[in-house]
Amino acid sequence: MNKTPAAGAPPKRAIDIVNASLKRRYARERRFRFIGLSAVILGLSFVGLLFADIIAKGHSAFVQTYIQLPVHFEAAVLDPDGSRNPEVLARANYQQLIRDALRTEFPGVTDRRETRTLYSMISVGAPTQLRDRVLANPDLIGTTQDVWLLADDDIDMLVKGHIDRGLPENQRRVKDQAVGWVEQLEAQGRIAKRFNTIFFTNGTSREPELAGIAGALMGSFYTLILTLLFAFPIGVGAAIYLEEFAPKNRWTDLIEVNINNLAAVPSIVFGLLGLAVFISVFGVPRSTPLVAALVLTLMTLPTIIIASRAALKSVPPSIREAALGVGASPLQTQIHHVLPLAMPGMLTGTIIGMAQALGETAPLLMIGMIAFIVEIPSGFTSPSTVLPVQIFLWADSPERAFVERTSAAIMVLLAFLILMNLTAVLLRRRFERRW
Amino acid sequence: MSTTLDEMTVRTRATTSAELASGRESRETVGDVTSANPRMVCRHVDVFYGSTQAIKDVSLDIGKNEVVSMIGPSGCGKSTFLRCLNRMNDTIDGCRVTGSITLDGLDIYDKGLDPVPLRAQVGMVFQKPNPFPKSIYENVAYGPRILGLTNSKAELDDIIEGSLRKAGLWNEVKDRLDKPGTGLSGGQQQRLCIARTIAVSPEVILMDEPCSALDPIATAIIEELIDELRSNYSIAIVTHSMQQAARVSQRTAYFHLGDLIEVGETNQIFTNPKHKLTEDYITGRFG
Amino acid sequence: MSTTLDEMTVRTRATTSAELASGRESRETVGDVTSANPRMVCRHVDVFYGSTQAIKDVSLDIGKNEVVSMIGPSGCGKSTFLRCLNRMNDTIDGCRVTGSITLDGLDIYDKGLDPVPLRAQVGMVFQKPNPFPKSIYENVAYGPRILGLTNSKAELDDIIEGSLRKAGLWNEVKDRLDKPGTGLSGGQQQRLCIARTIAVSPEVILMDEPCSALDPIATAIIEELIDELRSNYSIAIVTHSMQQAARVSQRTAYFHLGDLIEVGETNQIFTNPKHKLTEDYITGRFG
Amino acid sequence: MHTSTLLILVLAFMSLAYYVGRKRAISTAGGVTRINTLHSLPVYYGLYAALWAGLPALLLMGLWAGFQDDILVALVKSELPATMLDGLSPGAASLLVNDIKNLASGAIVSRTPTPEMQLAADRYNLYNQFAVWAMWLAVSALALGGMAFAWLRTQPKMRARNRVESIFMAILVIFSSIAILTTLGIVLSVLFESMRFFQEVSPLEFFFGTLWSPQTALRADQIGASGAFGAVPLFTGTLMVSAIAMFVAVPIGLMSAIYLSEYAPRKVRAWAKPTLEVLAGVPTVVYGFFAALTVAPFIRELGMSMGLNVASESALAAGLVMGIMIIPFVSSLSEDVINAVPQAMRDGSYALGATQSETIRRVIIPAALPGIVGGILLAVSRAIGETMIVVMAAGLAANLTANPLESVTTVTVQIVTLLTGDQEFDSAKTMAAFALGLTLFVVTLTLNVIALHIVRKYREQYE
Amino acid sequence: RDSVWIAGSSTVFPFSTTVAETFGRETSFPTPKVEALGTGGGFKIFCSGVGVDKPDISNASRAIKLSEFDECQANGVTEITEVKIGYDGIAIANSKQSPVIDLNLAELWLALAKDIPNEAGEFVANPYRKWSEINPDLPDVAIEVLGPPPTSGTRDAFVEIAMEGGCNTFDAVKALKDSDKDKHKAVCHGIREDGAFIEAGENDNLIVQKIVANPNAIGIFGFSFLDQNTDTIQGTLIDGIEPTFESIADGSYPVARSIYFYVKNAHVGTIPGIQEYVVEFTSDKAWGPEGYLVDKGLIPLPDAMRASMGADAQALTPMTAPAN
Ligand SMILES: Nc1ncnc2c1ncn2[C@@H]1O[C@H](COP(=O)(O)OP(=O)(O)OP(=O)(O)O)[C@@H](O)[C@H]1O
Ligand SMILES: Nc1ncnc2c1ncn2[C@@H]1O[C@H](COP(=O)(O)OP(=O)(O)OP(=O)(O)O)[C@@H](O)[C@H]1O
Ligand SMILES: [Mg+2]
Ligand SMILES: [Mg+2]
Ligand SMILES: O=P([O-])([O-])[O-]
Repeated sequence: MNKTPAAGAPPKRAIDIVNASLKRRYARERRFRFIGLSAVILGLSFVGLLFADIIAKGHSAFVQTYIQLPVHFEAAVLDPDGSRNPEVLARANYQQLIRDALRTEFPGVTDRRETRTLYSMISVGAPTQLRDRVLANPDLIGTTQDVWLLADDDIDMLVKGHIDRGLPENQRRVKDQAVGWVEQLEAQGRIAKRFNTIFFTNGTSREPELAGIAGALMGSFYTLILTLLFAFPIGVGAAIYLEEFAPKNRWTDLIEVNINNLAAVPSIVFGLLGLAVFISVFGVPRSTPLVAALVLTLMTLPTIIIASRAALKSVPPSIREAALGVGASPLQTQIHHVLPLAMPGMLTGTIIGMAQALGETAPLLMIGMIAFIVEIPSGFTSPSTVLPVQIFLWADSPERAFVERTSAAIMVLLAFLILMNLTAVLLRRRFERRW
Repeated sequence: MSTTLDEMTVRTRATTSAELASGRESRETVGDVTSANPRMVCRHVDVFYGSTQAIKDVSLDIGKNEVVSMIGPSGCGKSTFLRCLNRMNDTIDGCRVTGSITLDGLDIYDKGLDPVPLRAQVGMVFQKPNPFPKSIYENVAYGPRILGLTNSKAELDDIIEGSLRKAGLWNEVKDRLDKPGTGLSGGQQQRLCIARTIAVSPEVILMDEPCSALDPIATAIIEELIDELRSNYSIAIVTHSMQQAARVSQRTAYFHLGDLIEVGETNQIFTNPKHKLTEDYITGRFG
Repeated sequence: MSTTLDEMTVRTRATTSAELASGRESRETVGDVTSANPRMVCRHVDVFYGSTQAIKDVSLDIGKNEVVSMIGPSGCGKSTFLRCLNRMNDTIDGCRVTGSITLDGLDIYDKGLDPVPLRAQVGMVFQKPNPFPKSIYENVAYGPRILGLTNSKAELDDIIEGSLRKAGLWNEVKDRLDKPGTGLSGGQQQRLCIARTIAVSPEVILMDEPCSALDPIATAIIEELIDELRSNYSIAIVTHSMQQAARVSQRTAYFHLGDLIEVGETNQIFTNPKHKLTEDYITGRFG
Repeated sequence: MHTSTLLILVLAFMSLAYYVGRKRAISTAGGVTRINTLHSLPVYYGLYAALWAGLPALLLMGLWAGFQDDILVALVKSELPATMLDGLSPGAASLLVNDIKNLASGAIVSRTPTPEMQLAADRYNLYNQFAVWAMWLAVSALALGGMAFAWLRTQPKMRARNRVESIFMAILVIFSSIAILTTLGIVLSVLFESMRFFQEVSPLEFFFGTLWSPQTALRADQIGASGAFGAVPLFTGTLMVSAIAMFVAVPIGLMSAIYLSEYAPRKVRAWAKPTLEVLAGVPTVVYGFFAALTVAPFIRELGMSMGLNVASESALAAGLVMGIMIIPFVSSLSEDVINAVPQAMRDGSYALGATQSETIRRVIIPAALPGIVGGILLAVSRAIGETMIVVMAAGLAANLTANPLESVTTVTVQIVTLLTGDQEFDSAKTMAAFALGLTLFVVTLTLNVIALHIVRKYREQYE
Repeated sequence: RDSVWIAGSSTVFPFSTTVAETFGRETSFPTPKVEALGTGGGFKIFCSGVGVDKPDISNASRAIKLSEFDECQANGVTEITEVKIGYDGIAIANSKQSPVIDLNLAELWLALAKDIPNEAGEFVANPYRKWSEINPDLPDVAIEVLGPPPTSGTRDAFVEIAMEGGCNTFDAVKALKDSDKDKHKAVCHGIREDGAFIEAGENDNLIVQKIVANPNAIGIFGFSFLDQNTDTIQGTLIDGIEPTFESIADGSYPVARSIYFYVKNAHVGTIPGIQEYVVEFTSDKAWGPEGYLVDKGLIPLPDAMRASMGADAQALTPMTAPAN
């Protein structure tokens, strides 16, 4: 009590001693609580800081610059024999159309170098863009259309303001002349930033404006699905066996220590192991979600097992006794009573393990995941890469436009992570109880 | 917070929807709920678990140097009421207390009042023994340590031995003070919890069936302890044994379905209960 | 595993080092430990927690249609002995049982014997109520479900209602069967655990102070239940109330510091104990 | 006719078997009303039948899928004109087979197919079809056979639950042994190379040498550095970085766990915990950049302004960021175990007049200790094993120093740099990576043994 | 396997992938898979044998070594076609916030060498701490150079070209060349380990950003990274020559190296697309002076060399054993 209660108390009342020291104890309490709160806030602000940093760098990658040009779909170029044969149309020289369009737009450009600069304003992916349009609608042939064409990454950077137009020309990748053209187009409203669908639908590419994360995302998806399928049952099963059924002796102690120790093995060593065992001995194909999942399973197992064992340990023995006492078998006791109570902890372990697997690069270096794979993987055994590796590769690319794409890819990875965690968190909440 | 009993205005009870739902008003308590020399004064206490009401408009005093026993059928709200007296109900989600409870005139449910010293002053022995997962020694030493009641190891050792002796456990555990308290038998755990409580010399002691797991001899020791403690402190005890109530308490309160049916001198309650329900219960005709 | 009682050879006891350490041989049991019509036969049972011995060379039968009560001071090993009878001791790390215990002639500690059906057959009510953190309904339904005692929801509902009624809890909980069993009062939890145990109709029932948290009326209901169950089953009950032992049991066993001191007809034990220790305990002169 | 269709078929068989097994159990018992004469619940007879139907079939399927292609290839090869395979190394033969397979599957081939190849491809297709049919038949037959077997075995006395449970138990044992096998695999895969390393470099130098500069004498034509293999600086570096990381992660993680489970309102907890967990999943490359480009310069500036000499790649920067990464290992795992401590423990403490923080510090934390230590151990382990952050932020210079403001390198960094990039086949340099891996393994094993003993000693079991 | 598999140098990776991508887009072959394992890592699996589970092409930022070639031979990889694809300049640069530095190779060597000759011609541990101690005209700041680790091809090239070039300007060193070849090499190639040279990992972007953050530091990395970041960093003049596209292409900028890829001839004709890929790579529209690889930072070979190299490559003429 904050006040000393009624006077006239017997001489040495415990409460007096208590009250005397109360202030100090409360100071300690407040301090403790404050430290706790600061810890949470600190932790959360790290998350915030990282997110803010990443979003600030990456948000602009979600839009992409397009340049509008009147393109004449010259029949002579596209379909010289007039057959409208899709095969012929597919092989036609669409580049030509774009170059023509550019030259008509900027008639003054004649110098060879200048023409090159001019052509390079439009992405090398633009011809494909045109081809798809023509294939979808062959009637375009012979007409002139205003088409929004994908801009090259340098122009994209310039339009987004990542290249400072105020710098001296020799310190810029985009030269004055190109800046002039861009400004001219901007004045005409022929430059627009649109939502970057390519980023979400394409596989990777050397051209930043064509590079997408779909391949890596699918790779991560397949990898994680498999990892979860392998690691969760194995981890939980192993934890249950070791904690609940295995006889407690030196041998199981050794296993426990050993599992703890596996968590400290550098992840790249798991890559070595995967290379030696899964690829060399069992012939699992390289660079596939399957082999990645196997390696990541081995890597995440300790996390899941340790967390699950801790969770099992915290279930009071009386619950087990109660179940055994009415004739439940040990396995039933586990499945009906202990497991539901330990599930939140197990799920936490799984969340963290999966998060780790999702963000891991090092072991994948060893098993061929650090690769340029354009095709979007279609299954567990098609060659693919994963998000963190894609990020790793993009981060190592010279092109400036990859900087924002790297951050955007990180954002997608984090979104993936959050989505994944959300499911587990919801599950976890269903199981959580205090008694 | 210098509210004294005199100044204290008993809060008016609002009829809650839960009460209306339960379809019945609480019963009037028979007998004198007050004590000549009260330490704790409860007035119109209602307790709700979520929307169900477990205690209905109970008023009761606990006097100085007196043992009040609470009896009543299982589930009638004795533990719930007891837990109100040192705000242990705070820890139960969804548990809500209204009405007023004062200790030496101070409203213990006052917003500004801090339950921590209150609980040091109003100790409690729980119905289910809950020893800490520590050694027997540490279990008893815990209270004195955190409250800073001792200055030296020797003093602490004394307190621990004294408390364990009073609880009649010393002989059984003196050789294994460093063994975990959770490895004791049921009755030993119960006595350990009693020792743990008296080690901090609380002025009011709430005991929820402290002898339920004890044999007659151990029970006698605890009853003796209660009698001894009474000379300085106030005690509220929940018990299912009428004999025990009769032996240790000066006043007895009979609870029934959340109502305090009757309060009175222990003698009177057991020999001459006024309320029909009390009588039925005492004579075993109930149910 | 077709060992019958006749074939069974009582294993010779080896004097263990722990015993030597404890410095004293176990005492001889006074009275007849056998039963005319035994269901469970225990011979020379020793129980160790790590290196300390909690039960010393105890032999005791539990007969058909009989209630055996076990009394003795707190910590004397009653719970320990009871837990041996359905191998609940298996769950305690470092607990070791030697000697022989048979159920209908089958050694329950036989390697090949599966403790799971044994425990369904020998039900147990624990000293500390331990409801599952599930609903009241699920608490009782669990046993019948896993043992496949019912074929339909209706049948299950019947079993649950019946068990709760027999345990005297039905009226208190019938409106809140879907509420958690852990939100009940102490006595209610205890009765819930009794209901849970009898719901699977075990043939031998072990009860560790089943009425410790119950008021006289609830106690009477449980005692009635015990009486009723006795007509078909065998029951071993630990209790601290001599009255209760006298009321419900046919035979009584008195434990002291891990020894079984005396066994006999309940009447005889309470009116005419043969051993000095028993007498002291019964008359309250002990300690 | 895809394998996954067959898988679904087997699963369907299993469900059927489950249903049939149950039914059969009930009928042998004499109807629904008499199922209590069964040894186990009907469910278990169902599971028993399902397992009999599924397990052998799945096993066969696995084996078949694993060996089918090898057998087909052997068949096709044996029928190829001998001249085609003459003098081909196994690798070259595999290329030929690959071409035949490409031809068979209709993909682009690298040359105009010869009639022999075309024939082989056709044969391959034929055999393949046949094999697939055979597999379907065999697997279905086995599934049905298993089901029939279970059907015959089903009778009231059969201890179905025990059988099913022992199968599950066996599965659990297999799961647990995976950890052992992994260890075995790791040890074996590093042991060999380590032994070879120690033949070239004396263990004495490796374990006690204080100079690490492995880039020399390794390739005849490369002169990198002095070629010293004293691993001590690596271990002290690892120790320092991990210690700094733990210095960040343990207090923040543990205090967050405590705050979230004991003080924070439910709602805050509900979102704060998963938010913190995100930290564990941020790719380590991102942390690497964060450490190298944000934290390290900041610390350097700060140090400079205080007149300290700070390396641009200080151990401090790497350690701090690594600490951030492993916060959730401590916070989330601890939070779960703290939450699992029964309320009765808290009640017992409050009733003695303890404040909340006293209760937490003296009752809850000790009770939850095994789990908390587990989480911390996991965090330490992660710190020791983490690579990318240190590669990018702590540099590669092996300094033997106790000053966190200097740059250090860690064992993992060295392993990665030695194993990736421009490496030689059997140079001591590459093998040094294995020796480092092995040593790290042994060192952490020792640490874990010690940790286990400590936990055992202080463990407090409630109830 | 129906697609080409390429593995090896991370320096060649951007070029290789660009070709692969175009190849995949413009032909009916699937896009080749390109793995970035580093030059040595690439040779390691490339030379491990012939077969579907071995790569078809290995990228390299240096020529194959004899030891690697022998390993290849030993494993049955007998016929290898070497294709030199162009040059990669190695830029030395610092932040724009500091003045441009003008070094010659000798000064560079003096700043980074492990041991340098003193007046008496004896070799002593490098005493220089500041640039100005080497040459008073150089800035008065501590020597702090961030560069790639020895596992990277960039480092190899830097050592072989810049360091060796620098050390040979000293008579004492030059004398060694004839007397003690090994010693000469050790002296020329040895990079100091006292903290002035910081091994900053394989990620060139990271080095770029680190020198932006630390204006006193100098970084060593691939030319394309300088090219992409001209707004924040500036190339150091070496022997008065600025690292630019032109100066590297015409050979006046001294620190440039050749980059290569190697084709496993045994796989040609069994894995579809290898030959076609080589053709694409060696077409003018790819590696020519106006080709798309130039946009990616490749410095093309001189025309004549390109023509002969291209012809050899397309004919898959196997190489002979390298000199060392
Ligand atoms: N898990 C355990 N570990 C170690 N010792 C134990 C354990 N459980 C009980 N004991 C000890 O064994 C002895 C017998 O305990 P038991 O629980 O059988 O007593 P009891 O007769 O049931 O007592 P009560 O009436 O108090 O419940 C006691 O001394 C007790 O302290
Ligand atoms: N945490 C809780 N949540 C909901 N209802 C509760 C909770 N605790 C107790 N109750 C209910 O409140 C009523 C009073 O419970 P209380 O524990 O006070 O009874 P009691 O008089 O102590 O009974 P006993 O003698 O059996 O211990 C009972 O009906 C009980 O079921
Ligand atoms: Mg109660
Ligand atoms: Mg007991
Ligand atoms: O990957 P590298 O080119 O540095 O060997």
